[in-house]
Amino acid sequence: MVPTVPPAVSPHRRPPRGTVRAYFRNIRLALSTAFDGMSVTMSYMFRRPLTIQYPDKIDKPVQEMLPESYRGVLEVDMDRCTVCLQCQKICPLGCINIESCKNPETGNREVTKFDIDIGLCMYCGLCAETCNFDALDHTREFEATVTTPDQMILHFVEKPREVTKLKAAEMPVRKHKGSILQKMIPAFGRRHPQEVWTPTAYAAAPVPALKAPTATPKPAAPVASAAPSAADSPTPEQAP
Amino acid sequence: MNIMHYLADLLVRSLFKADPATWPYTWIAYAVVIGVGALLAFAFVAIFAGPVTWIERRIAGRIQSRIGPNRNGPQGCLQWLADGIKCWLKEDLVPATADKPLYLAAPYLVFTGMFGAFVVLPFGAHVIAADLNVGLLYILAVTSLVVVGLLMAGWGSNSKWALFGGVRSAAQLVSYEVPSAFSLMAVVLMAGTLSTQGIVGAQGGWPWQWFVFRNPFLFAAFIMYFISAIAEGNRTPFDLPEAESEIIAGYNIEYSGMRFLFFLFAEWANMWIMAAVATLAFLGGWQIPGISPERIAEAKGWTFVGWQALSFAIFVFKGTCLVFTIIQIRWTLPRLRVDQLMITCWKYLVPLSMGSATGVLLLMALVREGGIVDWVMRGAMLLVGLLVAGAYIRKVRATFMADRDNYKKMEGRDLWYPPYRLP
Amino acid sequence: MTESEICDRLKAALPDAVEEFESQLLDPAIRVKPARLVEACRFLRDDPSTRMHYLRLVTGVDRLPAGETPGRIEMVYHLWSYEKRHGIVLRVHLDRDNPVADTVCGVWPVANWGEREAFDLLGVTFTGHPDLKRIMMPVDWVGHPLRKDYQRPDRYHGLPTNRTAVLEQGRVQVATAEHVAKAEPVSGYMQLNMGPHHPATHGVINFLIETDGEVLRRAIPDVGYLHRGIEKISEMVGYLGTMPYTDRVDYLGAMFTNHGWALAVEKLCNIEVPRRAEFCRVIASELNRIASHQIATGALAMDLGAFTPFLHWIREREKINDIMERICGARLTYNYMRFGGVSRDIDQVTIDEIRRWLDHYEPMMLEFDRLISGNEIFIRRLANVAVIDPDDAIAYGLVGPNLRGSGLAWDVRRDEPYSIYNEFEWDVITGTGVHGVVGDAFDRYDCRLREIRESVRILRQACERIPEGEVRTKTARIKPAANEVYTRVEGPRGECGFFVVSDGTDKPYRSRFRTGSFTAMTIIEHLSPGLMIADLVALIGSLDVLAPEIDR
Amino acid sequence: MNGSIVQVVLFYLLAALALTGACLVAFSRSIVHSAFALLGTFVGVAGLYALLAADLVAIVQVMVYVGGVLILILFAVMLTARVDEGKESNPTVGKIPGLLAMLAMAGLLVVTAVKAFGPRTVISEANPPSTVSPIGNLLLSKYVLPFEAISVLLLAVLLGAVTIASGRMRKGAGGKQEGEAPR
Repeated sequence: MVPTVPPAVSPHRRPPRGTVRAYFRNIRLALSTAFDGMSVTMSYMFRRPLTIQYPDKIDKPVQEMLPESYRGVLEVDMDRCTVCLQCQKICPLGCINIESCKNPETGNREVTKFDIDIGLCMYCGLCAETCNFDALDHTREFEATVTTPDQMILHFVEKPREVTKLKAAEMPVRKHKGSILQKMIPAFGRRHPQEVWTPTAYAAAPVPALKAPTATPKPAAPVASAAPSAADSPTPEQAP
Repeated sequence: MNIMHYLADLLVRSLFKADPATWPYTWIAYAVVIGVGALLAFAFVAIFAGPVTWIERRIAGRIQSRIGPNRNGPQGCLQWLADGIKCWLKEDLVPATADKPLYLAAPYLVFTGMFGAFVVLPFGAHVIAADLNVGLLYILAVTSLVVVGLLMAGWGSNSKWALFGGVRSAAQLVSYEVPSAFSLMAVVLMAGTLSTQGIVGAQGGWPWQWFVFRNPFLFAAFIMYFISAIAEGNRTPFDLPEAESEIIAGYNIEYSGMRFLFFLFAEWANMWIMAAVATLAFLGGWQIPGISPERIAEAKGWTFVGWQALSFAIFVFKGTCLVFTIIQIRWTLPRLRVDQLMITCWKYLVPLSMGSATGVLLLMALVREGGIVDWVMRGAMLLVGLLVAGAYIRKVRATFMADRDNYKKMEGRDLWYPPYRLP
Repeated sequence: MTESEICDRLKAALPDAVEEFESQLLDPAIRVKPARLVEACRFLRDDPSTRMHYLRLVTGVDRLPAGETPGRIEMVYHLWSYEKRHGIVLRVHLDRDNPVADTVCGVWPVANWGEREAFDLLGVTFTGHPDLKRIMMPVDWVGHPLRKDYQRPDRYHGLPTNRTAVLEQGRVQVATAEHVAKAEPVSGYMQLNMGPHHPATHGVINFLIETDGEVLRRAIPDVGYLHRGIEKISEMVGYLGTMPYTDRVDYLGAMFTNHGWALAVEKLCNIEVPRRAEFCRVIASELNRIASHQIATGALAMDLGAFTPFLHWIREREKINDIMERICGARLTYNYMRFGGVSRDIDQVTIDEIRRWLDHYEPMMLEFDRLISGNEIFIRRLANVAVIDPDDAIAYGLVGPNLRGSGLAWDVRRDEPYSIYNEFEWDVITGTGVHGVVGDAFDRYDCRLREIRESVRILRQACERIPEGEVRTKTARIKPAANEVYTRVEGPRGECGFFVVSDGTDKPYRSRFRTGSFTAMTIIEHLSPGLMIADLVALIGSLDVLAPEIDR
Repeated sequence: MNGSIVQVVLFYLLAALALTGACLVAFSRSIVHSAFALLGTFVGVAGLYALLAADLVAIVQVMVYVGGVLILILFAVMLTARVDEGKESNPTVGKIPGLLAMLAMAGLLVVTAVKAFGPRTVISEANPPSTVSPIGNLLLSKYVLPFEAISVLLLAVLLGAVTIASGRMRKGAGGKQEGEAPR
């Protein structure tokens, strides 16, 4: 009734039972296949291991071994951002929170807030894809450990700044990817791509001061205001 | 003459200026012998079982294309110490519903069973705690305490998974004692004694003097003993009592801290015991090639100590090779199912080991030792052993060569990375 | 047989059952009277001209139009016949306030869990259902989340349900364990919870097992521990926004869920895909299939106690991950497909890298066979264990390698072609019962292993023949007209289907992901009596179930 | 004799171990504890044998009773006593039968003790000769008939066990045969 492929051996075939030949065949097979498997494992004693000894026993930082296309923690070059809000709109999780207003004195548009909640971000890359000016992009940074949840919200605008009005051709050169981010939170600041990287340099690298809660005038409020968009969208789930 | 007794006598003579054969100095000497012997054996267990965990993890790492622990101490060789101290400092949790006395006692019983076997292991020509007349039987008897301990742990934890582990373990150990006893019986028949030193003494230093290459039945008995030893030590492919993917971890699942460590300790110690018994029964024990035991016994002073050290090294080397094989098997083979485990034991190992014992008996009756047939048999078995080793080396090389060029093309570096190069 | 012919046939047999033939839909549907549903189903299954033995999908849609209209709940049944190669959609309209339908569990056992899900998430009651209780949500959950007027509670057992509360609270209080499901006690047998945190359950799944010593009396799967409501999320975040979420449905085969979702939306919006993009999709998908099958086969070996094969496959998979990272920027959650193409081109360097890796990989497959698949212990552990015959496999909705392991040659790539798979030369693998009965656990394992070889064949051809050109068509805003579509791809865990209901807005009105693991789980309870605990582990491993794919 | 004090001390220690074990077996509330307490008795008795320079008997005592009998008892207890009712011990048979049993046992002990006050053999050597070969020789010469009778008995027990087990298997109450599809 169903398109069945005829099996190579009859499905009613049972392994020969009770015969002397089957008995010794079992012994032979068990020993010889175990022998075969052991020769494979033994050959691995002479093969190069695959493991990369993160973080210290490697030739260069892991970040530099990653391909250019790697989707790490997001970073915004505010010199190139035109506050078109495309990224905020496309983000499925609402982890990007941008606020802008018109400066009453100069009459220019000013961006007052550009927050990315990397605790909410799922690194899908839709925002970077939609950014026309290459202002928002994924870096190759992945060591994003912080101690409290609110430190996971990266504030890319410290004080209100004018929105750039330049055309794409006149845009300032994009800063080195990751260089903005490394100043943001302590975990990133530990490593500098230009330095010759050794385990000692790793330990001796100065740890920049923590910025997020102290530098911002009101630490609790931005958290609360950063989240309304997140509150409407479903609870973020990490990939298991 | 036991080296320990010799030292104890010396002690009594120099310290008390008394004849060690008079009361109470005999007992002082005995107490010293027992105490120091136990301490040394314990030290050996600790020093062996500890680093062997590290060695096993490094070997497993290599086999699995990773590195293994290499951070604590040079090349991570102190990892076992760190783990041990960590376990020691951990809280000793007792489940609220556990059967407390049984739960608390079980690890010690398991450990006692393992540790007791060390008494009769002949580490060297005269390095043995007590050369009992019933040495091999003693090992079999004492390890049965382990079974009780495991059942106790399984029951006392009041966890169904632990009970599974305990019952599986007990069933397995009780079953596999039969083929291992029969395989050892073949050796006992050849040696004519149960004493471990006697069995070693019945062999010689050269491979053709070892029992394993004496005749085909003993060769088979060696393989069967090795298999049942792995089973008795709860090692893969017979590690059902601690099958983490089936019953999570078995009898030790509820234990923590030092009590948990005792189980692991016992497991690794047991691995050594099994390897040591296989060495002494089949692989010539501590026998030094070309040096007869009499010459060692007659030696005096530093020569005597030197021979002892050499024989100790030989014994430990042989045992470690077997331990390495057990480790390699553990990281190669999958696990049997419970019914298959019993089938392997009762349908295959028990009859075959009985057969091998009978075969040895027949050959003893028919073939004169040292005669031409005997030597032909020894030569043939040695040849078989060499052929197997040769085939193994060829296979390993072919496996390596299959990937070498492609790997070079893909990664731009050599695949060759010998074991002595440690990352 | 076309859909209208099937409808005529049904009308002829049961004239009063058919209410309407909805031919305007992309997948034409027959609307039947709720009272005659079971009859119609049984007819379609048994009639020699239809013979729809396979219930592909059973799901519900909550229709709540704006305004005063009361709305309704629609139950949708996707049927398929492997034999006749045709399918039909049945639907029934139920009263929204009191949705009651007859169960079709008696016709297709696979409907059991699908109906439980509809009960759980939509509140549809099925009369005659053997075990109607919540499946995804906890037993004490209030409300049915997929109802359009559902209000999410702020807290559940003190656990905040949104991120604002988490940020405010700092630390999350652990919920109490009162809601954990308990099986009814049966005396005389040992009852055990195998899971939710058990090494062999491949994720957070619980099995309530009753054993007589080592032998199982039954094993009842209990799922929902990883339920993230991705289908609900998709109703909020729009079509493109759902794409990264599909990665999370099947994290070992994210390329396929990506692909299926892209196909569904492309079909709804009628988007063309450039040829190079199709090649990119195939290359990425087949690499992903190899990686996923490696995890499946390796993890099965690990469940049976051999740890090393698993890590050897991880080693090979690492190279795939590196290549994937170059292709799409991520190692696991690819988010590679876009509507009308892919997000990035695969450059020549990567293609050469893939070729070099394939050269290295082919001897590795032989080595793996020597290490584990040929091992006598391994074979004995799997051969003749948990045999699924083809009829059972179809009735329980098994798909992919699990179905083919039972000897049924059905591969969506060949039999319901999508993308450009029909341009390549490759074979559909079926179980042959090499070491036992056809359909045993070893066959399912063997199928996966041989499918890796077929994937390698496809990859070699695709790398050879990839044309120049664009990888993405420019698409306008995704806003399909109101319609319904069901698309399927052949994922590593079998048919991965996407049922999407659009309503003319830029967000899907309802989406339902049909995954291989969800249906594979239903057969475990049926197979478990008489197995040993160790066999159950082998069975779970050989079915290759993946917790996030079950729960979504 | 040298070291007789130590031997006496050891004797009392071992006897205490054996008796404590026996008391625990008799008086423990939990049948599982009773079964485990047998371990003490068996080991204590083995120690007494060892003290009497009967090395083979001591080892065989441990091997057979601890390794075999005790494990089987434990299995039986664990498999029959329900896990949740493991606190229940065996019921007593009543005072009069108990008294009778006690009297009979006491009589036996008195007779044995009186008989034992005869001429004693004292083991004076530090390393007494092995008892393995004499026992082996006796078993295969003088006592060959009882020895064989025991083996016949064991064979009968084995056959009985197989019959019972295979009957259960045929009913499908548990277990499956090798090679059959476990459905």
